[in-house]
Amino acid sequence: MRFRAFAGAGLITAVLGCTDGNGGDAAASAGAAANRTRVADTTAIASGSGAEWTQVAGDDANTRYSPLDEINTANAAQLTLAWSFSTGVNRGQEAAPLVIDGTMYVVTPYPNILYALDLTQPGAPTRWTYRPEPLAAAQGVACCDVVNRGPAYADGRIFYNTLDAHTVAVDAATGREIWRTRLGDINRGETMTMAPLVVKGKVLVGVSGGEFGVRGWLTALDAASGAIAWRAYHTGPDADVLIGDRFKPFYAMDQGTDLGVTSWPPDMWRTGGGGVWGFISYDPDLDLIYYGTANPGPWNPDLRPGDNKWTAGIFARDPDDGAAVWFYQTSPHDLYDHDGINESILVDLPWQGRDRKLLLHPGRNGYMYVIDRATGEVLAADAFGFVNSARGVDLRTGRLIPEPSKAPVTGRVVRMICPAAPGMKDWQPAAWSPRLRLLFVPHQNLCMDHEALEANYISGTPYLGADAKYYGGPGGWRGRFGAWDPVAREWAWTIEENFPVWSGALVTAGDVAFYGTMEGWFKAVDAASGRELWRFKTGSGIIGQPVTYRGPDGKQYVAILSGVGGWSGAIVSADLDPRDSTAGAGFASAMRDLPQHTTKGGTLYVFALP
Amino acid sequence: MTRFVLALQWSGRHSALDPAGPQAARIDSLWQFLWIVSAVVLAAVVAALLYASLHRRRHAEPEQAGAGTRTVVIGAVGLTVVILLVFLGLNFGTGRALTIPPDGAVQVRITGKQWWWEVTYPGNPPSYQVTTANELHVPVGEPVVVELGSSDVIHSFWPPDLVGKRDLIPGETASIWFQADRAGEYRAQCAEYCGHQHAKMALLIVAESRDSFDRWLARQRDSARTPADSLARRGQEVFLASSCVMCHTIRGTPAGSRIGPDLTHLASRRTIAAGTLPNTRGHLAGWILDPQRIKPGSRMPANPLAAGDLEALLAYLETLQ
Amino acid sequence: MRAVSPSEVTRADDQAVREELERTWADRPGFIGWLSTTDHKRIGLRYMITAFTFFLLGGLNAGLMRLQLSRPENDFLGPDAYNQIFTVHGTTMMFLFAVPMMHAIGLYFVPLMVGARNVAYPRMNAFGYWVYLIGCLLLYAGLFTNTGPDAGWFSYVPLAGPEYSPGKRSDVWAQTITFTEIAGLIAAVEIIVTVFKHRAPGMSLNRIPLFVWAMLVMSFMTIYAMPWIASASLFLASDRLIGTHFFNPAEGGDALLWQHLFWFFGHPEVYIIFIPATGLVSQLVSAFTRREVFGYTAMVLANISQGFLAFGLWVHHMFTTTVPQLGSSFFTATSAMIAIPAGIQIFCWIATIWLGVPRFRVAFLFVLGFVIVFVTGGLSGVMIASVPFDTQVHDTYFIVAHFHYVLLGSLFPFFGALYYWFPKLTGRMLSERLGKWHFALFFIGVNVTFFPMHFLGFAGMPRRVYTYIAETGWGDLNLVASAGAVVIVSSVGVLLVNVLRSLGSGAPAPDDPWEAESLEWATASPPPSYAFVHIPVVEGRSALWDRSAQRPVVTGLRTNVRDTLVTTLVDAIPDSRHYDPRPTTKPLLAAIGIGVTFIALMFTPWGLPVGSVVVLIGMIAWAWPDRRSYAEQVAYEGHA
Amino acid sequence: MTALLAASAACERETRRFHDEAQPPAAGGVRLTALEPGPATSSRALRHPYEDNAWAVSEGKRLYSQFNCAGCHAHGGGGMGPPLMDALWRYGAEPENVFASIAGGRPNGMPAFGTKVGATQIWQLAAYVRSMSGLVPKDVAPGRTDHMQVKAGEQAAPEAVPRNAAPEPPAP
Repeated sequence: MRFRAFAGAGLITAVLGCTDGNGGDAAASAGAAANRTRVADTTAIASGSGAEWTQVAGDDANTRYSPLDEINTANAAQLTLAWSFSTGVNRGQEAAPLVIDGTMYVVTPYPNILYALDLTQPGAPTRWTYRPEPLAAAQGVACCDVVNRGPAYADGRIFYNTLDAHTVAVDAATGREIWRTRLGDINRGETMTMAPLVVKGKVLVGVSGGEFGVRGWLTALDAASGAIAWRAYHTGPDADVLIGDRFKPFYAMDQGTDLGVTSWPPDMWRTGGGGVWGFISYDPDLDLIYYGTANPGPWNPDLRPGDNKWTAGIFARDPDDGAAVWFYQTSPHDLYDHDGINESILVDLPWQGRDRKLLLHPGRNGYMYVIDRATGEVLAADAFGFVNSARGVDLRTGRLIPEPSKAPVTGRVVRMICPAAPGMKDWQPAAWSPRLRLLFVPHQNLCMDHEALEANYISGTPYLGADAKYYGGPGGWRGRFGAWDPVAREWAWTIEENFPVWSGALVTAGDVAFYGTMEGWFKAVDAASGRELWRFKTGSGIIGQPVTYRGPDGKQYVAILSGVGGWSGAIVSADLDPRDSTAGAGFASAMRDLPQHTTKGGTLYVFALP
Repeated sequence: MTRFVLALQWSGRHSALDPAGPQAARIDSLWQFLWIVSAVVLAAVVAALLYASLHRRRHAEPEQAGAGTRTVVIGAVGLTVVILLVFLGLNFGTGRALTIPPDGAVQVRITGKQWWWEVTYPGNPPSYQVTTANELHVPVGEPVVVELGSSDVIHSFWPPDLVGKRDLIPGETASIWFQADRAGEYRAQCAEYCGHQHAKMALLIVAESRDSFDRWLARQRDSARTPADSLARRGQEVFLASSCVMCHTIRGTPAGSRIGPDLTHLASRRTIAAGTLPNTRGHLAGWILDPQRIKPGSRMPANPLAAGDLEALLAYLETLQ
Repeated sequence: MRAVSPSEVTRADDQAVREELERTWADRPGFIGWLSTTDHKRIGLRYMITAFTFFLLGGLNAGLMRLQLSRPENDFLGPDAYNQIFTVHGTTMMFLFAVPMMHAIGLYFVPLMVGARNVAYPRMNAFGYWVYLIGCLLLYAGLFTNTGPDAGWFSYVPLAGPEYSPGKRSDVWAQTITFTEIAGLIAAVEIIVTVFKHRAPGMSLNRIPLFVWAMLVMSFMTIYAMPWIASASLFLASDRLIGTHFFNPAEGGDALLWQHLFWFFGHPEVYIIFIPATGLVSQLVSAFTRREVFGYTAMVLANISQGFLAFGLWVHHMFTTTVPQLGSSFFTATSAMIAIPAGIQIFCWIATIWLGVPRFRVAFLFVLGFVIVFVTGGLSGVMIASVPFDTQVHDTYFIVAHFHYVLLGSLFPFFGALYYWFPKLTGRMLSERLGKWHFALFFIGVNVTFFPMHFLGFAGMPRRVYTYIAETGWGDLNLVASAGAVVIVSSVGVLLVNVLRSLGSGAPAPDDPWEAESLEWATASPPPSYAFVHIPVVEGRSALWDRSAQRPVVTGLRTNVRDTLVTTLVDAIPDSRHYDPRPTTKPLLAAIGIGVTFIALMFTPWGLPVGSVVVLIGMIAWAWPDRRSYAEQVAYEGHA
Repeated sequence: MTALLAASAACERETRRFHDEAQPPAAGGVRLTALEPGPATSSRALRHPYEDNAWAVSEGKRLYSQFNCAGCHAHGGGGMGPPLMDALWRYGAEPENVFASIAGGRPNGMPAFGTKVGATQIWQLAAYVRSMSGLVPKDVAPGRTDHMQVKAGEQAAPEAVPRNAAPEPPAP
């Protein structure tokens, strides 16, 4: 199931990003020490002062790293609540607020209200409110709660997607709607939940609905007019996928003509899924965007023999015309809803003795991919948790090696498949500290029993073909927050959590990493050691994305939306009944004790040092 | 003798004793042996019995058993054993010949459903896969391996002219192979009791030359086109706007449900309702309006369409060649 | 107790003894007596009448089926009604008629033929009958309330499972089976113990009549076969009621497990019916050729070997499933091998007839009919032992033809036995003239009905179809078969007329109208409640023909209490006395408890605890020492 | 008398209603709230005949999976759609309410199936939906399916008396 897409929103004006490995400024400003500090001399990082948070991922490279260091490992324990704001919506809050020019922009789950909060005033009163009034019926075709993963900003405009598959542009100053483009049809199960990325005057947005048999696409809209500039489908003929002469996939398995048609049973590509609901990253040097495609539909793999291109993989495209440059399929013929949508974090690192432009992709299938982002070559793919559904990734062919005894069989329950359908890591975005050269990965530890079933495509209704129930994996914990060292290819440290860590991560130059838990704790940990520095209990479970900014008063603030929901939290936000262990596509059974730990909510919390 | 009876009864009908393929032929020759031996044995027993009963009617006292009687009885038992050994030998020979599938066979997958057959020809690449229902096309003179599965209860695949039967058991995969040496149409019927409409669950096997088989296969790969004719186009609207879409697939349209047979090439099929009715306009109309009259208990509900809609729908379905 | 010759016993003594025995062994009068009887003859007769009633009902079902199939696309019965009827037909004939009828004949005649006063465990005998009756009534209550099972008498899962058989129809089937299994197991235990411990002195194991041998083998088979179906029906019921997954392949269960369990019972079941039939044939052949059956030892060994081999055949019902080929070969070989003992029996009977002096009474005609029909069925049985051949005819009308030849083949000796033993049962002779009509119509009817079905099978007609389309060309032969069914029905009609006429005005029967050799003919027709005035002493294999001039009997058994004789297992040397319990209604109470339990279990798992309490009350009451009996026993022991 | 009643219940439970052409509920008969102006009246509906018919309920169960109801409501525990096995009914628990929910859809995401599914099948679905919370007789409700064990069969579902659904009948 793909999860609320968050899209790495790029803000071209503010973010210089990826300046080919000169992160010296950041390193210098970070100063300070941790027992593991390194100089991030070759890493692409966010630049600038870090005063604003202009895109959900902080920068085009998707690092979620802030150069602010006022809050550091020494003083984080003194963090305190500065102010809070109720969104008025009690569903899963997965969005990241944006902070631009003294204003914070917060988008809520359906009904997708956009608030502009005035940070220059005490208590941040509402400057304006924009209500797009999306179709209520869209709630019925949103697979995993009615979330929204955040807005994007460019040129004085806020862009975001509404659940009923529209993209809107709103004047950041006044809250006036500038344009509104309908991109999909809820009667075909098309919804939009991801956060757009603005690159070179184009708003990049993707569709959700892999559980409804949509035909997934990424669309570029003209930021000025809202007109569709190009649309790349993820199934079907090469022309539709925008595959042309420039397309040079690294591996043979991704090479060929019209694979988006021939790797499917006849006509099944028309309902084959492969949406885009995760984050998009952009490398201005190579002038390429990177994003993952979602799972193929239906879930039952027996019904779709073939590799099911171009689902469950990573695309590199030219943002100007959408032309595909390379593609790598993380899960060919996906067996378990292991989408490829997880964010790709662009870093420059020395790799086996030479500097390389890399892409870190903590895969849903449990493998931490290190990919050469210029070519699409997989340099490493290591399991970052307990995986028994695959035996590894063949680096020669690039192919995931499935474990036959765990392959779904129609009409038969296959037990103890790890990781479960939500994967080792779902949408929750990781953060990269160029100072420490560590990737901070919120993720989960779930396994499942799974039975593949007949699936009937009836447009506008779910197209699944599977029953599953999830439960905690080996170890007795269901979630984990850890720091992965991509060079050593191992965990630097991990923190086990009772529930899946469904919130995004944030790391700062103060070497403090932030994340939230589904019980509602918002935590700050020492990024170098994993030592907990501070925690605060919010009103509801946290599944949002922490951000940090320097307020008009010059202080560093950290903000997080609290409000449980999403796929994992639907048992609370949608009152599921776990007596049926397939409730919430099987997630409710793994979370049956969550209602004892948290209730619905929808509140923004902002913290600062006293 | 049986041939004679059969010839009398059903010339041109289907029969396990009128084999059209090597398997059925082998079983048929085994049968020839079996029935001749059986007839002789039966005749001998009846003759012995009648003679035994009648030859001493006039006598008053039973006879003591002599060594002769014992020898005859032991001899008869011995003969029985010999016949059985010959039978076992022939049987195992036949069995071996039937079970080993030859290489390079046409591969087909059949899934039994209450109460119809889904027929799938796997494709390489997968987009060459062909899915149809209740009709299996095979090239003449080539072995065909059929992989059998069920999605609900147990069914059994049985084309008597070609080969014996094999059960389709949920949770298991079975396979059987056969070869049709004569072009023609052969009827197969479900041979394991499977519920209300076990009686009307037949499959038509069309054996044709390699050329026409290939042509058929290629045609089946096509998606349905939006019809040019306005009545048929309206029929397509009727199809998509009514309950049809809840259960059926027509590739090339948004209809993609697999509860009922794939209708993408309905008009190319010779029968409807799992071999129950010839595929004519009238029968199709009757079937659409009230399938429960034709197959009570069938999973297809009645569709009380207005006359104009029905006419349009039929026109559309007829374009699905 | 000692053996004396009849001459030592005076006639006057005899009369007094008779009266006292009658007082001791008689049931209580009236309805209570009817409910409380433990007399094996009353219960056996009751069993036979019940089983025969259900035979008629099962036949009625068959008639309806033949009517429906007489022409293509007939709309006389819809699929729903037809499926219930064919399922109930099969279930009735197998579980309510054939096996219980054989048990009933055994329960009635085995004690008489071994010279016992009553069957072993007479109260359990009553209990078994009541449980059986509840099972019968349940099935037909189901049918008449539209709850007739409709998944076939074999109830294959998943069709009979919770997903594809909604409602309670398959539960009715499962519990009917449970009831008849309990009754069958009880009957088997009683017959075995009666044969082993209650034989008349002198009747060593190598002297017991062939029918008794057949019943003994059949009873052992029952004990080994029935638990399988009992487990299977329990598994099915629990899958359906409490959602276990025995037969759910998705959760690791197996649809084929059902078939293995069912046929591991189901194939021996056929021999459970057939083996007693061979015993009947032996009795009839012997009686109507006035000669001991040729090859006694061979006949006994044939029965025993059939009993063993019958357990090695079950997979031949599953040749078209996914069982491995190699395994199938083994079952092919066993299936062919079982023809050898059957052949031995046929040859020995023919030899007996050859050597004897046949009397062409109706019963003997049925023997001749049996040989012809059964050999036909047996030969087609050998054919279907062949895997390749079976894949063509399995589950077609060829099989319908085959097993009806075998099973109706077994019905011939049953009808023969009816003519043979009717005088003993009722004291009246049946009409030979009507009997010959009965035979002729039945013989013709069976062949006309079932022979064409072989060809229908070859022509592709599967079993259990409620109709067929005209294009198949199956119409003509089906019409012939249906016409044959009319003949069969008329033959049974003739039998009924014969029975009713005889009961009203038949010629009175002497003790031994056929001058037969076994001990049941040594007492009155019908036999008194105490069976024999004096337990006879046996001096040869043919008890009556081999009797020496002295005709010794046992004396010394008390006549004022229910005293029975226990003899040793092999040589039947008198060993001890056994006190036969008094009649009582408590077994009926326990049976009602069982009925409540299993019927409630169709609806709620609470049926088990609640019903168990009722059963427990019945059982405790049953086992509670009876003061009067106790006093009698003390008096008796003191006297002895 | 009892036997007769039991027998007629058994007949009703076991009939296979192949030829039914059920009608939709009368217009205006569906009520969603306890409030009404003037003195309160009872509008509690009679149990629909299909709720006494095991075959109809089992057909409902089959359609529930095949028409993708399970995709949103899972096997009663809910997901994209609300749970159906609990006592809470947003739009009323009476058979007519459930029929209306399926046929007409509901504004927060329930599609309107009325144009694509006939009244007979909707009634079957409604009967099955109600069986999930134990609102149809136990001897009519289905048992387990031949699929993954996800919950106890409907026949074992405890009766969840609908809360906050149809109006209570007026006090006598």
